[in-house]
Amino acid sequence: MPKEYKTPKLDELEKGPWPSFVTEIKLAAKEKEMCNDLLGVLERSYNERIGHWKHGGIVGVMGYGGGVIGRYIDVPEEFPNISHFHTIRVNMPTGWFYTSEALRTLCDIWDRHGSGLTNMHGSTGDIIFLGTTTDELEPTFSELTQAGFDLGGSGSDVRTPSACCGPARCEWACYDTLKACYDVTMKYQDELHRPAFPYKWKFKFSGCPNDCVAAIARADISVIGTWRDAIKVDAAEVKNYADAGMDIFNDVVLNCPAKCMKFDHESKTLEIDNADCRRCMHCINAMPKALRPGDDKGATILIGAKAPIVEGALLSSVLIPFLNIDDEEEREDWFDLIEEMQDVWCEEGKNRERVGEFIQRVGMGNFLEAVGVEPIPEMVAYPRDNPYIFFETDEEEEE
Amino acid sequence: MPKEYKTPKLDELEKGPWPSFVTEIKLAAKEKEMCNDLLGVLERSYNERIGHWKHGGIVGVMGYGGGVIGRYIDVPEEFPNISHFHTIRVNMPTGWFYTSEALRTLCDIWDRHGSGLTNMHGSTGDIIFLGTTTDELEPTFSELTQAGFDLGGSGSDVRTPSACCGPARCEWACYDTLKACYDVTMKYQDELHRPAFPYKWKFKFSGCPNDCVAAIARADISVIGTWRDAIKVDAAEVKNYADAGMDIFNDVVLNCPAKCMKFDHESKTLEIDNADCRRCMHCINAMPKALRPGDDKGATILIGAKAPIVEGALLSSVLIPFLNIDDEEEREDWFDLIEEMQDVWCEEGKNRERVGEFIQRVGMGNFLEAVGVEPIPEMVAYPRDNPYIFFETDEEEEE
Amino acid sequence: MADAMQERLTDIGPPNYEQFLHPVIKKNYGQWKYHEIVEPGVMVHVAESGDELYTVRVASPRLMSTTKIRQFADIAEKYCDGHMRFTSRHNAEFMTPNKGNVAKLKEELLAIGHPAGGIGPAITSIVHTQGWVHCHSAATDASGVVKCVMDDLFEYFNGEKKLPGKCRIALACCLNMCGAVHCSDIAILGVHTKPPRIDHANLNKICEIPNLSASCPTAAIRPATVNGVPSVEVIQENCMFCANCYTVCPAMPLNDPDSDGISIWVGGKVSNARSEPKFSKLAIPFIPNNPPRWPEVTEAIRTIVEVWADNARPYERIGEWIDRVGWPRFFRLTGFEFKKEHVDDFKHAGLSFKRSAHITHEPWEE
Amino acid sequence: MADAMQERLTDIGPPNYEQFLHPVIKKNYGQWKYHEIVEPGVMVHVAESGDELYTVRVASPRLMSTTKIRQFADIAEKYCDGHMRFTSRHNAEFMTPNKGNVAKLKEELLAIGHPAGGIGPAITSIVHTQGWVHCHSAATDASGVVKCVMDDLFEYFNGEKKLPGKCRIALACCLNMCGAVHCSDIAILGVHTKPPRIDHANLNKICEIPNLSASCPTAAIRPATVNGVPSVEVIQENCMFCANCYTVCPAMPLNDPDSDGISIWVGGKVSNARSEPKFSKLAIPFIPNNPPRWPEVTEAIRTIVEVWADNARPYERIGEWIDRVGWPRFFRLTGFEFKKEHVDDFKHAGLSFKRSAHITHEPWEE
Ligand code: SRM
Ligand code: SRM
Ligand code: SRM
Ligand code: SRM
Ligand code: SF4
Ligand code: SF4
Ligand code: SF4
Ligand code: SF4
Ligand code: SF4
Ligand code: SF4
Ligand code: SF4
Ligand code: SF4
Repeated sequence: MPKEYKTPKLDELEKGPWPSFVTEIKLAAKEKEMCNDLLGVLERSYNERIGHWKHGGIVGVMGYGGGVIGRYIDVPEEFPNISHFHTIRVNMPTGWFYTSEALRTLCDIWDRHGSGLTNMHGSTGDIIFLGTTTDELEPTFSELTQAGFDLGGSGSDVRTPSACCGPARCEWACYDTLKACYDVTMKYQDELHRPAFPYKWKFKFSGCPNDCVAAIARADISVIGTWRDAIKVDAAEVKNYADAGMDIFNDVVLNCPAKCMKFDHESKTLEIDNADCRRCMHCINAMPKALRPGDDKGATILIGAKAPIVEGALLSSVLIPFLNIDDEEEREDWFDLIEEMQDVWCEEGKNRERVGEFIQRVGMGNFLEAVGVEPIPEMVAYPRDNPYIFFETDEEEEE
Repeated sequence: MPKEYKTPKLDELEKGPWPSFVTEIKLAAKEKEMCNDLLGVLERSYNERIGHWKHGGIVGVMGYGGGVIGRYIDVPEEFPNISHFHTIRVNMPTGWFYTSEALRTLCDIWDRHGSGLTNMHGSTGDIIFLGTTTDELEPTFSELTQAGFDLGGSGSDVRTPSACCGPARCEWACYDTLKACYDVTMKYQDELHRPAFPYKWKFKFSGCPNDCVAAIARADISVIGTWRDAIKVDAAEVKNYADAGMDIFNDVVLNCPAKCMKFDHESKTLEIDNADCRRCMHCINAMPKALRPGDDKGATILIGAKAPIVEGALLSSVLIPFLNIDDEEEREDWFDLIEEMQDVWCEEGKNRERVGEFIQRVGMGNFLEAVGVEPIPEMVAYPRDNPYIFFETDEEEEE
Repeated sequence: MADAMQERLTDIGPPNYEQFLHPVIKKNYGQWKYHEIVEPGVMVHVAESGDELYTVRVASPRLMSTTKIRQFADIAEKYCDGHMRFTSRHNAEFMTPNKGNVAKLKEELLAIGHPAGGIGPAITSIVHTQGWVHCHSAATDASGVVKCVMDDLFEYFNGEKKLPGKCRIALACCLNMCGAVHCSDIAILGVHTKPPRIDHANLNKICEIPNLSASCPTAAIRPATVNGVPSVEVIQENCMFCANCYTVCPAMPLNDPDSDGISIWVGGKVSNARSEPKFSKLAIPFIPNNPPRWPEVTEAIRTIVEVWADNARPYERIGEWIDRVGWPRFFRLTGFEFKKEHVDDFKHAGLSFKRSAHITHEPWEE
Repeated sequence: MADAMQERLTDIGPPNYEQFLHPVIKKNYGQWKYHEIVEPGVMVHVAESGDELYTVRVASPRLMSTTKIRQFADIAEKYCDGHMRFTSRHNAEFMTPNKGNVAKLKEELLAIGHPAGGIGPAITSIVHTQGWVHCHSAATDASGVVKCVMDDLFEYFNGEKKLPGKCRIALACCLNMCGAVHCSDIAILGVHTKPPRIDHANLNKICEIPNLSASCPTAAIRPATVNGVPSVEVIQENCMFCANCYTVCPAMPLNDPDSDGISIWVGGKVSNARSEPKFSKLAIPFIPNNPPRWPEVTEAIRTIVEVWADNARPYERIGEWIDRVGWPRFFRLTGFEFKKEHVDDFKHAGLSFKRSAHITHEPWEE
């Protein structure tokens, strides 16, 4: 007979229009004592204003080093059903597309082996199976793989790559985000499951500069779609927007960061100086029926984003301004470069030093040299503004 | 009989339309053997591509620690007339205004005691008397003071303050630059002549945000005129500019960094949202007959500019957004604050650490606390973007 | 189902996404022409082929029971040919070529607690993390705070109230920032404000002291012998409570009911639209944890949203609006106090000083 | 004149400026209404009173003989009621209320070698420093390079050729940057490219070793005993040739005919007009010294000026133009090579990386 916890504080969180996680836990608690205990400890945290989880130990499935986050409670006597409460990270289908059938399969497995609670999804993108015991890890894994699923990353490994819906449901995708993400995921299965790096390494794929998976802020390798040729303009649709009352001049032209658009109020025609256009997407976003990315599409590859710990947060910075990533050959070259970079980083990187911090420490110039890439002005927001130049003597001789 | 130097390389620098410094040295060389030797050693430098001056020794006038830069040649045997070739910095009249008489007085003194060569002016603003011997320093000084002139700064002292012409010849001066600069110069005579700081301390006064003495880039205390009320608009003159063919919309409105102007093409009227205006001066610069700074004028006080050595170049940053510096009382408060700041800097600053570097090292928040100034958002371009906050325990208690 | 004789599979990766795509998506893959927002929470994508695909986006608490997921699966089967997806911000999306299904989808989803919204210039769900539900490191709860804030801002989710542009809110319960809150229009960040309490007796047994010392960004930790055993000491005035030491070593906990709480950050963005991506900046350094409804937090966030909504121009994200009118205006309009904590003192602090005379003068009255 | 009996005066400060102001200036002090550029090098200021003051600005080499200054004094007496001034960029200005004097002023000043110009959207004289004329620290000459560059750009000074806006050039002969070149449209900076040669025998006699070690921004100097005497050693790969050690200690000279030279920087500005003040950025890391006419330097600078003049919009300073079109464009149009040296590796290097997808694609052909 499960304990009955009074949860007046948590009950407050069932009020209001936004769907309630408390309601979800209560739904699960109907089936699982684990979840009942979870309600209990959470109510206690709400009363005490402090969490009750201990630092995780190392648990996992055979042969993998990642994919499971160990978790124990600091008051196991009181909440014995969640004395272990490990998380399993299940690699989501690319783009988070599901069939009802697949969802039910996942639910079946998790109901058999865990709390029945999930995160759809974790913030890296995985399906999070939230809470089970050490014993259940291997059986869960076994069932998952039989059903065609595998674990995601954790620890110092390649983390589960993610992608925006891209060509599946967006007119602006400049490359096949789902295929690129899936291929990378498959290529790095070993690195994803067996941590062997100085720290984590994340890939994220956005189909255009709107960056709907926040790749530039959260991935060591950020792949962001773009195009090289002219924005496609449907003049008739421009006129339609104008006729419908859109303030094209103020809302579109004046918001262009490149100041490269002109709008003629009389003829209601829009002119774009595509040489100056920065591919920011704003005009296209504002007038999706009238404007579209060009035909010569591909991706910008950026490197190095991360959260603040230790040296401060970083956004990724440009490594390759344009890569036709849908092209097999160009993609292979890119894989080679990634390998080269990971080698250098594994060799020289410090423990818990993300590649972005590593590049800052050794210097971008030195890093590029080490991986055999020529520096180009696209890689910098501006050239150095301090005169502290490490001239290299052999280079001078050339001058 | 003076040596005759062949100067084929220097002679090349007498060609071309820009006035030639070589011609000037030759003019002086007619009267002075010093300058003849200078031609000689300079020709040699041009041949050898290297200078021939040695590190300066400490020379000066009695009771002053600054105002003279000692200079010796490394080949005195060959150029005996310039074996000493010290520079005297003479504090220029504020705003670099002269009478013919004053100029002649200076020339007379310098012809009697030195090379007859000058810089009009040094890059800090002083009259530079370029080249004399140790023996002549005191006599030169004596004659200068008798004629009403005094030395400028050098070494770790207050350096000669400078000001734009301001109200003397500019319609945009928002305070009396000449008076402020002169008063500061007089107030700091002791600190100017007797180095007692960790490093140099420069004041520069610009009458408006155009900053015609580059105060923000070159002064530890940069005083830049501004105004608080509305830009004064002469609607008729706006119309005149438009009628005369000026592209007010593209050249003025679109260049406004605050995006706070509107131009009506029909009525040729200009509207400014003065609450958003950043006092950048652009629109006023472009249409001096039509627009003018408001009536509630004063200055923004900024702190900390410097050249790159050691920690990298700095621009000054806002300390007081608006000070009615022409007002005696407000100015006295400001003087008190400067004293406070110099005290803290003298106490805690490292040797050769400019105040801008000092503030960076101890943290702006701590610096402000030490000098008793409340932090305000005007002082920052943006609040911190990293979560590494040094919470102070007593402050928390208040929350 | 699990057959003992089966081969143990590893490194198979996720199932191929293609099998999960709706037939209309498969057919028009990469051939979408444009989209339109039909009503709050509903958009349609039109393909070159003329095919249409309606999407109904509904709120999700992210923390979901299998019970609820099964309900989603049922609804997807009923109206979406057995297909659905989740978004990068953890909302659920139900897609159908059949316009007629839209109203029913909305209705049935609402019936099980999931209202539609979050598309276009709106507030969509809050990216967040584990909090007291699962993490040892949390300085605040995650799901609870999110629930309170979204309840409070609900009218901006469901389209009742209009906004100048998108507004992305994120929450992370500690400085590890699993929510990647550093580039959000509004970021809610759990913070500690007291240094670690060192478990000297056990430290040496469970942690490597050199690694531990090296983990501190401000070099506040140094080796020390305490009560005869090797341990460390923390130079209090160098500690800024980041808890990286605790991540590395369980013997350095910082969690504390009174000194833990929430900081609020504003003005970040990720997209390249108009302006370049930018970091969020500190708005409020510390609000104590006040469960279950965190009223001070919801109020602060509502203040930011309203001030922005009232003052920004169309398309301006919060950070873009502030960049135009300046931080003094932001602090004046919100009434938030500007304090020493707001002034950066980390590595690149000097670059955050206002190094120009571009100043607005407040308050303004003509 | 000097009377032995006279009291020794000190701390009297400069003479009061008021005595040097032209009567028309005194009368209209602070009462100027507007100004107009009359012709290249000539402007008129009009006072509220209706008074006019014409200013003729002429070039100056800055390094001037007393002979020349006396000539200026004479001309000022003849046409300007005995008044003149110098500008903050070291040009000479002759002011007269009498319009009729303008042409004569220009003529007589030109006759003694001083052409009028530099007002408005033009190139005015180059702020510069001592160079081989007077400084021990110089990595290049100052006055000579300035003369060559201004000869070459003369048509932009005297108004023959038009420019989009002001263009400020500055020169400093070493990294001390007495010319404060760090915020110039175009900066010419003398650089060393080899580490100091240490005079071990004398170092300890003339320098304090701890101070010397501390002076190095990159901590490349450490104490060492060489040939039995205390001295220092320089870790070569940490040295970036700034010469701060030499400023502190004469026993550390860096000057060298072959490895000294000039670097070129672009895009800085000081004024607050339109954009905020900004630093100049590296355009060309190294050009060897090639006296007497430094042809590679004048050509590089002319290239920058022409590319800017051809491509910028009205009022755009060089840095503002580049900010709009991007650095890739600048390097492509000038043909300057972009190399490792251009990529920052000092303290705030990470902030100079391109952290967005805002990219133009070059070369462009439609
Ligand atoms: C589950 C998840 C949060 C969530 O609720 O969604 C999570 C949870 C944890 N993260 Fe995270 N991180 C999660 C996404 C992120 C992200 C976001 C992302 O990947 O897009 C980030 C920021 C982006 C980045 O990588 O920079 C992130 C940055 C961190 C960091 C700081 C890393 C850094 O380089 O600064 C740590 C600390 C560490 O690794 O030692 C961390 C550490 C942790 C640990 C393992 C705690 C720890 O110190 O050991 C957390 C386990 C919590 C638990 O008990 O379940 N987590 N973590 C996310 C993973 C779910 C998934 O796989 O889908
Ligand atoms: C004469 C002058 C250059 C000129 O040709 O005009 C000059 C000349 C020297 N400067 Fe300077 N500085 C001169 C204006 C400047 C300026 C510009 C300004 O004041 O607006 C700066 C940059 C602004 C600033 O202060 O940051 C400047 C930044 C330096 C520095 C670097 C200081 C720093 O904090 O980074 C040094 C090195 C030092 O002080 O040790 C320096 C050192 C020197 C020394 C004393 C050389 C030395 O290492 O001892 C030079 C003596 C040259 C000589 O033989 O005559 N000089 N110096 C300028 C003073 C003339 C005058 O009084 O009017
Ligand atoms: C479904 C989703 C991608 C996915 O694969 O899951 C998605 C889908 C779309 N995004 Fe997005 N975005 C999605 C997350 C993002 C993110 C990532 C994030 O928020 O963490 C961003 C970057 C946010 C940022 O800048 O901080 C993002 C920035 C944009 C923008 C740029 C808006 C701006 O002005 O800055 C657009 C363009 C627009 O809305 O005009 C856009 C436009 C779109 C369009 C219109 C694209 C299209 O033509 O289909 C899609 C629906 C619009 C909408 O939601 O208003 N999407 N979008 C994500 C939905 C999240 C949600 O549930 O709310
Ligand atoms: C005479 C002088 C001040 C002095 O007391 O000596 C002066 C005088 C004037 N300046 Fe200046 N400026 C003077 C140095 C400066 C400097 C300092 C510098 O160059 O080192 C600057 C900052 C330069 C920078 O931004 O890097 C400066 C930035 C301006 C600006 C802003 C231009 C811009 O678009 O950025 C203006 C406004 C304009 O020209 O439209 C201006 C405007 C003016 C006006 C029109 C002001 C007026 O109404 O009288 C004066 C004549 C204009 C001209 O030269 O085109 N003045 N002006 C200086 C002449 C230097 C010279 O000989 O060429
Ligand atoms: S990133 Fe671009 S392509 Fe991908 S979903 Fe967003 S708008 Fe579409
Ligand atoms: S995509 Fe952006 S930069 Fe390019 S034209 Fe449109 S608004 Fe301008
Ligand atoms: S700084 Fe302003 S007030 Fe002074 S001269 Fe320049 S434009 Fe005139
Ligand atoms: S002074 Fe500058 S910010 Fe103010 S209105 Fe004029 S152009 Fe705009
Ligand atoms: S943000 Fe911190 S507390 Fe929250 S889940 Fe991540 S590591 Fe845990
Ligand atoms: S909390 Fe952070 S700053 Fe404080 S001791 Fe630990 S690692 Fe160092
Ligand atoms: S810049 Fe350097 S070399 Fe030139 S005068 Fe100044 S200290 Fe001397
Ligand atoms: S030249 Fe500069 S970097 Fe090199 S040793 Fe001397 S001080 Fe250090």
